[in-house]
Amino acid sequence: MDNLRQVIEAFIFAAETPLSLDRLTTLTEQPRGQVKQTVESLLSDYQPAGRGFYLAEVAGGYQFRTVEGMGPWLKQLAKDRATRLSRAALETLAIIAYRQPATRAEVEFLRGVDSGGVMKTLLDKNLLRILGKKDVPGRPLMYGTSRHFLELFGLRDLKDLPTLKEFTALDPEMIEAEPLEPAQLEDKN
Amino acid sequence: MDNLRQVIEAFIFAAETPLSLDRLTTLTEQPRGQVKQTVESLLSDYQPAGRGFYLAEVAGGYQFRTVEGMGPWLKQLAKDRATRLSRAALETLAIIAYRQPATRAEVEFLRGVDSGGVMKTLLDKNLLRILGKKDVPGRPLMYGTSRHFLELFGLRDLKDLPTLKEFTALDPEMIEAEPLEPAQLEDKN
Amino acid sequence: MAIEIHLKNFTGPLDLLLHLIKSHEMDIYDIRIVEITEQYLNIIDQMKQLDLDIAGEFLLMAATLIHIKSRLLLPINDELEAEDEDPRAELVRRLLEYQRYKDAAEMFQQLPQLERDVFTSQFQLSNILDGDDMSDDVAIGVYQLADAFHRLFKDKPPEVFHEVVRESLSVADYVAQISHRLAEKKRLSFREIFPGKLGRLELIVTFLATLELVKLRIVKIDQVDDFSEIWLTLAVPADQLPSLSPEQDLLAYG
Repeated sequence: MDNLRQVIEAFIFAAETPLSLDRLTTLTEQPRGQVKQTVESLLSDYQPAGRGFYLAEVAGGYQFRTVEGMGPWLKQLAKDRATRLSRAALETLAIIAYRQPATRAEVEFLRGVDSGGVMKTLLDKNLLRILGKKDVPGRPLMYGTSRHFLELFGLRDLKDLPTLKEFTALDPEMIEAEPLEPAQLEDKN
Repeated sequence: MDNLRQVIEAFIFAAETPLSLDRLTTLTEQPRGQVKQTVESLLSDYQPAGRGFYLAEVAGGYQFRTVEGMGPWLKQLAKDRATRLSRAALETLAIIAYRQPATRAEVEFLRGVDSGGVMKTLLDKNLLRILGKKDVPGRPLMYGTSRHFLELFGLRDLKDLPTLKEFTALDPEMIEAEPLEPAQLEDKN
Repeated sequence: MAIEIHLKNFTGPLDLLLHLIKSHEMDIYDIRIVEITEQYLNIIDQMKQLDLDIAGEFLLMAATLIHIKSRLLLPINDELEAEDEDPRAELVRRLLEYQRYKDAAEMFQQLPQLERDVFTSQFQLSNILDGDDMSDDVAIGVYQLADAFHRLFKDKPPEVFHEVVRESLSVADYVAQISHRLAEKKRLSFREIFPGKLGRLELIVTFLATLELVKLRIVKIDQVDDFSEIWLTLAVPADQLPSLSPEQDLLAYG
């Protein structure tokens, strides 16, 4: 295809969500290698430095996004668009992001409070998804984070999550204190 | 402002509607002349030739748009949205998933609207399948979900669907709505 | 020392405890349990005096603290001591684990967030494509599916549903159903009265119900030309429907 670059640029620009290499390969009906090469050339052309927007790798795909630091300016445009998350919601999201698949009981044990309402809100905002049912008595639902979660925080994939800080105020004697395992948690409930 | 160009680029890119020179002047709080000059330089940088999108002058303002001739390609983006369904389709799918085998009349009664078209679409997408005819006057067709449905929603089997009880347990306020369990529903038919 | 504390500022009892430990400059690995329990109970008491609802979780933690305190105060039994771990250990583990996720939440808060710190193009594909309005499309997942089903029942009380299905051929039910649909849609064509593939009996009962509605002057029938569409409209205000609808036993057909 003569204008592969043009078509890929248009696809990424016009899509609502990040487009993966696979998706772009299907859409353009071109060899994957060629698509990859073109995307890479676009990536280097749309570097963030000095620009208002750039080509970002996010949620397993590619998407044009404004560069960081524009927030304070662009705030004027985005009145109600922002997803405001409460501290309780962020805490719940953090637990599920790092421990997925996680059950509601697990979240509640770790937070020490009923978390049903918060989880419902996160599900409504499409930040969580149901992963199925756990193979233990009672078959509780298992939750994980959604692709939209990655988009919201600009993460390429779950491996992109910053590692959890080891215990703050680290005490050499306490290093043996392992984080609680889901198996242990199950017993508590 | 050092990065006026960057800010204007970001504004035009992120705005929902075309931004006029006046609007940009207000937003950036910079002299109109300077804003104009910057926009013109952007216009010449984002010419349509060879690109997937360009900076267009529309409706008295500026907006990034895909170049002409991309329509046929972009149409695929609209069609092949594997992970999205219309609200009507999702509703219909939900009724059939939870109540299968379900007849068209049953779906229509619950939704309160004609659902023939939506059901046809779902059959075309291979999300529904016909289970046979119901042993009642008129022998209406009975519908159920397909194997592809399980794949799309990442379910091992139908038992993996959250029961409505689990679902409402998330949010105590929802309990009043008194949902029916699939098993209960079965008895009524 | 008077501390201005409102429970609502804390996401839960662990959050409150961490705050107390920090503000009293305690070592999390060596919590002064007597002091912290006292502080914690004071706060709960203050809230009670203000007649505020205190979530059960906060009370549960109070009980846990008292329990730990009592165990620490018990005379040490040498034989048991060897096996028993520090009564505070479990609480410390929970606090440490909770602290990690609290930190992670804080970190999330600082990540550049879409629509808050970074933005994507708002270009609308439907602007350049004819008749392809996709604004109605929703992301799908098991949750969305369950939610869609649940919403249907929230809008429509299940009782209505039972009655109609169990006695699927009662004229009274069809009368109610048709007038309900008319109240919603203002106007229905004669064909729309018969949705989908109805069985013969259902067709008959639906037709009888329609006649009944006309006889009761609840529904008006219009036709512009011979053989053109027949239109049904409600002849009474929708809010009067419940009082007008015939009782089951008033209808001879049953």
